[in-house]
Amino acid sequence: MSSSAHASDAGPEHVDNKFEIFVQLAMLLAVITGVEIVMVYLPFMKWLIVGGLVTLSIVKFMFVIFYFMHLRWDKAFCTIMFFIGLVLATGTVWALLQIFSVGDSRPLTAPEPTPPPAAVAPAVAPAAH
Amino acid sequence: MSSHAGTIDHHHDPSTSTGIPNKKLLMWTFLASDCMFFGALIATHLIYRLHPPPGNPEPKVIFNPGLTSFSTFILLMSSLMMALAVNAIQKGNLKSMRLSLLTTIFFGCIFLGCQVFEFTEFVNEKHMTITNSILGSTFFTLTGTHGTHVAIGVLWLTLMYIRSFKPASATSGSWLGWAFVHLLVFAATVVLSMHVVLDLVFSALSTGFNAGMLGGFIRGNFLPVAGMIIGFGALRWLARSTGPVQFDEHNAVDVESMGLYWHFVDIVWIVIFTAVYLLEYI
Amino acid sequence: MDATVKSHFIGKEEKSAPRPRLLYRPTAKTGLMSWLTTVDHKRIGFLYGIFALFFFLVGGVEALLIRLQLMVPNNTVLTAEQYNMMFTMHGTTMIFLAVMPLSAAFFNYIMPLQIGARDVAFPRLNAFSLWTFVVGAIIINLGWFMKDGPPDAGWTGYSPLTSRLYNPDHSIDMWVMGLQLLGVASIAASLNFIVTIINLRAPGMTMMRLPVFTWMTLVTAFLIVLSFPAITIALVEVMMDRLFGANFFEVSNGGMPILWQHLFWVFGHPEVYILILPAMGIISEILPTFSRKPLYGYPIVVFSGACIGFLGFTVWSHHMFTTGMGTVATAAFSLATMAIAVPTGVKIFNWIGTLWGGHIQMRTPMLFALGFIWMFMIGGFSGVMHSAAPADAQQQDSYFVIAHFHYVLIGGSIFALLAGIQYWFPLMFGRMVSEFWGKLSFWVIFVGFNVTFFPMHFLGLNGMPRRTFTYDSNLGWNTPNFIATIGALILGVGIGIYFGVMIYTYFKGEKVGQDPWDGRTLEWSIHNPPHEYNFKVVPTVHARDAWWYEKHHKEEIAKEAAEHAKAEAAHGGIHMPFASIWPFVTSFGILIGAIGVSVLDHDPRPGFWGTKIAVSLLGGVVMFLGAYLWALEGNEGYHLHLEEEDGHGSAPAAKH
Amino acid sequence: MYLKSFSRTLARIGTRALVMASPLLLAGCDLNFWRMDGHQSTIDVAGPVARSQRDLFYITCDVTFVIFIIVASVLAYATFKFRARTEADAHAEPPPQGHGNPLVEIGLIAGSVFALVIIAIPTLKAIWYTYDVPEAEKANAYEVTATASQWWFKFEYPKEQINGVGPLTTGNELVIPAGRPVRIQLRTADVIHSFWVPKLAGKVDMIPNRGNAIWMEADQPGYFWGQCAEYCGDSHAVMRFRVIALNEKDFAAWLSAQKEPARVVAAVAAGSPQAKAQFASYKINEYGFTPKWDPGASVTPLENWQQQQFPNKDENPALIAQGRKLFQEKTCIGCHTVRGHEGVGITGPNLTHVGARTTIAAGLLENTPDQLARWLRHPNQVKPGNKMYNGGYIDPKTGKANFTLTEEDITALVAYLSSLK
Ligand code: HEA
Ligand code: HEA
Ligand code: HEC
Ligand code: CUA
Ligand SMILES: [Cu+2]
Repeated sequence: MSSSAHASDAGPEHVDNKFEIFVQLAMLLAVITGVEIVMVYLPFMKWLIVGGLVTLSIVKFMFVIFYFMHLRWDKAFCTIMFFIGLVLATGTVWALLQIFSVGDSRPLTAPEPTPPPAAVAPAVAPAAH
Repeated sequence: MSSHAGTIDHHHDPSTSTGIPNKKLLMWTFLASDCMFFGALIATHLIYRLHPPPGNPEPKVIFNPGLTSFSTFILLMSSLMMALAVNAIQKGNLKSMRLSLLTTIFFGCIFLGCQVFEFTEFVNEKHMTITNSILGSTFFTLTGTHGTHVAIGVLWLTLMYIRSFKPASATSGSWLGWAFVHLLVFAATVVLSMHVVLDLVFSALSTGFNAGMLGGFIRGNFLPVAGMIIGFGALRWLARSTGPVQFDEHNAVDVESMGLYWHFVDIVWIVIFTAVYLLEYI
Repeated sequence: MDATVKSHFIGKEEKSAPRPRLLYRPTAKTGLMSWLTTVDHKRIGFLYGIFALFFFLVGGVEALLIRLQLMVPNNTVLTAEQYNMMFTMHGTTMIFLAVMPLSAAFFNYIMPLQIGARDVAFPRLNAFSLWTFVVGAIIINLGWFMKDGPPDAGWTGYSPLTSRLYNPDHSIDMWVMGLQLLGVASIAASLNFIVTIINLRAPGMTMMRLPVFTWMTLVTAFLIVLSFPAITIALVEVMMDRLFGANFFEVSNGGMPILWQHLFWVFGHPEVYILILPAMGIISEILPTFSRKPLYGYPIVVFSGACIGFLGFTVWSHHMFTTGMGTVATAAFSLATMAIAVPTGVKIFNWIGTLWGGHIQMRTPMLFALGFIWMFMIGGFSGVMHSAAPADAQQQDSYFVIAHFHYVLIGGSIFALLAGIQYWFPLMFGRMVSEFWGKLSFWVIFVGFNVTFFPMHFLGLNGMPRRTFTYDSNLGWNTPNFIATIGALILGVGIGIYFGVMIYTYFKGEKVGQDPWDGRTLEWSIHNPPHEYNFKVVPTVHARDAWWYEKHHKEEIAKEAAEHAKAEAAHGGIHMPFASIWPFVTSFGILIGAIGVSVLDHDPRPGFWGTKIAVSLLGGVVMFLGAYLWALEGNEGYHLHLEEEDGHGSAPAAKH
Repeated sequence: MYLKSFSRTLARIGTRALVMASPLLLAGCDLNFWRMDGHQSTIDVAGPVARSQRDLFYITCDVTFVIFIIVASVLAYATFKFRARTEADAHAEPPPQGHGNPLVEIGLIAGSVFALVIIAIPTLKAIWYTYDVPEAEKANAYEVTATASQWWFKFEYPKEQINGVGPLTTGNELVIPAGRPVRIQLRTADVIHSFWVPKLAGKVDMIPNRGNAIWMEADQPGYFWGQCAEYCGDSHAVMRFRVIALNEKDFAAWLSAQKEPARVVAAVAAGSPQAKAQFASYKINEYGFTPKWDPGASVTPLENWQQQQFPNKDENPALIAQGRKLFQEKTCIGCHTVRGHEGVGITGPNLTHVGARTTIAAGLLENTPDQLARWLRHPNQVKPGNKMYNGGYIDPKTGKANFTLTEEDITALVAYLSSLK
């Protein structure tokens, strides 16, 4: 069976290296978090910062799942399994936010005036102020 | 098969069709499901941020970025320790694994402590409660659910840690009894120390931190502090070495599945940190 | 893949060392204890089936009361409150307590047999799912026995009707808590099924050789684990509102009740495919068997199943066409909904292709299966009519919807499940339902069903709204309603016959030997009723219809099996999991806790230990102890050696 | 053998079905129900919005019907053609084990997609058409606000302001101009309801904290039945309303009549009020009524409505004055407004011109003295759980009665309410 061969080459060396990989990765993640925290106070364009934050979060996310959670070393099927959930969840959240940002969804209690309630309202980006 | 040789391939289980151990597959599938779970919660929070009703508190005013950054960092470090624990047990290094587990638990407790502190502050000083505003409802429910996940994780880690002491010759019921004692002492110690530390932080915040205040605090909280110290002593004693145990690299998949859960809780926090906290500051 | 290798992942052999008292493994094989502690997927499946059929009858009686009330205008069989409870409980019961668990019964019983496994991947988790389902069912139905009464907010529980303001009693709390537990049970069971199908396939059983029923089990399980979290969160939010005064749906503080609808339907639409996909799987087993031909276009049928599952997540708002979503969202969901007709159609076409050129044997299961195709098609077409959003503005919440979904739910799911019961009955109990009575029940059900629900299309188009306890006589609704009620009574008689025959057959039916239908899949390769260990020797699979292949390659298989048997014996024989009481204890703890949370009043007395909190905590502690002891007892098993068993094994050599 | 049992089964079922159907035939039921021409028909429509929805429905019907015929014929053919007819047949060698044909599959998929496109295009058109009043007619559209409560409707005419009071407000009967688009803002005071007048337009929900609107137009003057279409609690089934479309002239006349304060009936002849309690009594739990307007009756519903606008002939001013007094004494004023008279409440429908409506209790009861009396006597039996009972007659907290009405009181109140034209 091919797995034995696979076992020996993926074996000891990898295992030994992992300690360092993990520590370095943790440092990297800490640095990214630091950058994120600083970033929100930078006087750049809003979309740039939002984009940057989202990218950095995704980077952190991917590092954690592929290294800490061993997806990198595991059978691809684990990755597929998790991504089915992840993609559907992301898609659903995205769709919900889209639906709720059209003018028709404006709640009556929302503060903006625009007297005729169902009138067209500008779409608001999620949680951005 | 390699399983009978010295090293175990931890990414392959020959008894299953795919080679992925059942527990690991279970955990990954569960995490896929949990993505939807947190997705729905985060969506709720963001939708209400999109449409804040008048008079809703302004998150910027309420949030405490320093504290949140600190607990984010702590959770990251706990993730590291968790990864190291898995690494250790895969190599059969039980001692190192226990140490890493304890550190993970420790960091987990700090995170929870920060959350308790944060919630207390929001309720008592910023006057945001679950009932008085929609922000309070979504925020406390979202972060509270995450906190519950962390707490479950801490409990799980603790149980795993205790299990790693199960003697190889578990011939009598006595071990079960000790396991319960161990668990109770562990839980009591954790709760007591979190109580003491949080109290200390609160009084330090109100009066400033100095030797006199510390003395006063210890005198005022003599029983909890003493209990805490006794608890740690008892834990040290319970963790003494009593010969060979029934926990080795074969259990790595148990630890690893638990680790997956713990890391997942961490990545959920990565998302919450960005989506709930950071985006408010732009 | 060498299936005989014992893995360290499964657990180590225990020298029967003395164990702590609490962790003694139960050994009863008969009697109450054996049922409470069983981890055998067949027994668990059987229990699911029994509970599901019981609740089907309960839901059916509720339906009959609904129909009696609507028989004539301004009728007074039920009061408004009673009627509203009735349809709420009817919908909830039928969907969550009848069809879903009946599907789960087949998942449990049949799926492991089809993939050549000895049990599911986590047998004790499986028991936990069963008991938690029972607990959820109890909690939901508790209201019948209390002064608060059962819930009455519709099975969709639209907020804010479920808020404390409009529903101050505990009925909604019970509904919320019960559904929550059913969610936990379903997710746990589905995780188990997914791991089982992915990981416990017999050697040679590649994914593209899985029987279609197993494939649909897999897709359904995915739908469950991915859609239930949405309703879990929605229910958590309702619970926070009700118990702790949160504002998720509290309009006075800016809450938006529409959010409930979104979260509910994000779950709710996949849910309807959770109800139909297992049915489609069953049909895809029955048609080939009775046409004596393999399924036409297997890969496409499988792929379309997965496709339906995926698309099912993209259409939820078609239940909300009248909520004023705006043009773009409405259009998007309208088109996405229509798209589902394509993969569904593909299945229908391939079923017809399966019949084409076959030797069709009109046995009872086949009748139900053909009935399914006809009725489901009609229901599907009215679904497509709904998907045209502007037309749906007239149909939504009218009897047209009632007609649509009863065609897909009864004509679809129930027909297929009844077919499945008939089909697998000989396997489960070694007895066969009489052809005459089986067919009679089919025709009575078929006629009754159409007489009941076809007129409802007219009712809906003629403007009769659903969920109305009464109507006036001047709207042209009298005749169709009367006919529908007559139809429901006929349907009731049909179901009565069906059940009567089944019970008779269980005790007195004609005994049959192995593989009475000349089946195609592995479950027919074993002794009936099956032994605890399913397969004497784990089979090796060489082709898609594995058993059919074995029957046509007897010598080759016999040799192979003998080798495997030797190898397995060398590894200590057949590995069986120990029974365990702890899953039951854990669920029991949940029951106590759930009663504490949802049924008891807030204790007005000051102090921490109000009864509500005390009972809830007690439940929590019992649950925790159950789970902890469950973990500590470990997942070891024991070994069976078959020498002393009787000769009926699974080895193909030993049969015929 | 199968065949035999099969035909035997069929025969049995046939007789059985006949036996079952006979009471139905005996009962003299209207077997023309498939014409679907009732008061709430979505097929027999009376306005452009409902018509576009119905036409779309017809398209979906046609397309699916054609597909059904094709698929069903093939299915039926396959079933009969390939049946195993004899015992021997059933046990014959299995047929060739074919596995499918990709070309056929692709063809069928393409066919289905094509069929869906035929449905999709008119669907998209209709979505945009039904969404809002067409641009060209926007200026001409009449605006109304409908607010639902458990279990009745309030209608406000924002363009018809009454000095010092606000917009003209009516309840449960919406009067609109015919031949002109009407845009209705949909609001709710409590739970979700849905506004549905099948002959004029498909429903749109009235959702808390959400500003929905619907538009509709009646081709001709007419009297239309509507009903709440979203389950909204105990009495959802009896939460009904009417829409009356009038030509431009009648509509203007109606508006000016409605803007008048409530009518005062002058005392012509002095004399003690002759209270008579002679209304029919009703069984507990008997809901609804059988109105006199069936299709084909001599008086059309609209004519009936128009007659209702005139003061009753034999009014008894003393009794009416007595009723007006009681209306105050029995705290009706706390929930109802009678503009120009005493009431100021907004919990219940505005009763300023309640006598001019054809129905009461949200389209449930015909507005006759009998039914009015019945409503006042047992609001909770007519409409379970409604606020006039819980809150008006009894205090929901204590369960104690706030007041009671004697039969004399009811007679007087009925006379008063009927006089409010
Ligand atoms: C088993 C459950 C089940 C299934 C399988 C379906 C299948 C479908 N349903 Fe149904 N539905 C329900 C259960 C189900 N539904 C329930 C319970 C409700 C009401 C919930 C409530 O409000 O309480 C509901 C309500 C519902 C609505 C909302 C109605 C409303 O409230 O306004 C809509 C709207 O689009 C809809 C559409 C569809 C469609 C398009 C399909 C499609 O999947 C159907 C596809 C099948 C076919 C089309 C037939 C075969 C195909 C061919 C032969 C190919 C060629 C055909 C074409 C090209 C057209 N359904
Ligand atoms: C799988 C799901 C399922 C099934 C199988 C059924 C089965 C039936 N349903 Fe269903 N129904 C729903 C799911 C289902 N329903 C849902 C989700 C709703 C919406 C709820 C809501 O609005 O919230 C609904 C609503 C609903 C309504 C609309 C209520 C309303 O909106 O006011 C009606 C009305 O006729 C109805 C009728 C029936 C009937 C007659 C049957 C029959 O098929 C029942 C057949 C069974 C029996 C008849 C009983 C068994 C037989 C015996 C016990 C033998 C003894 C009896 C005799 C001899 C007579 N149902
Ligand atoms: C607590 C509030 C309350 C009180 C007090 C009250 N009502 Fe009502 N009334 C209502 C409500 C609410 C309705 C609408 C009920 C429905 O149709 O669901 C109503 C409806 C009516 C109607 C039918 C109106 C229509 O257009 O359909 C009449 C007539 C009426 N009330 C008369 C009275 C009289 C007379 C009294 C005093 C004896 C009275 N009400 C006291 C709340 C009240
Ligand atoms: Cu209002 Cu139903
Ligand atoms: Cu749907």
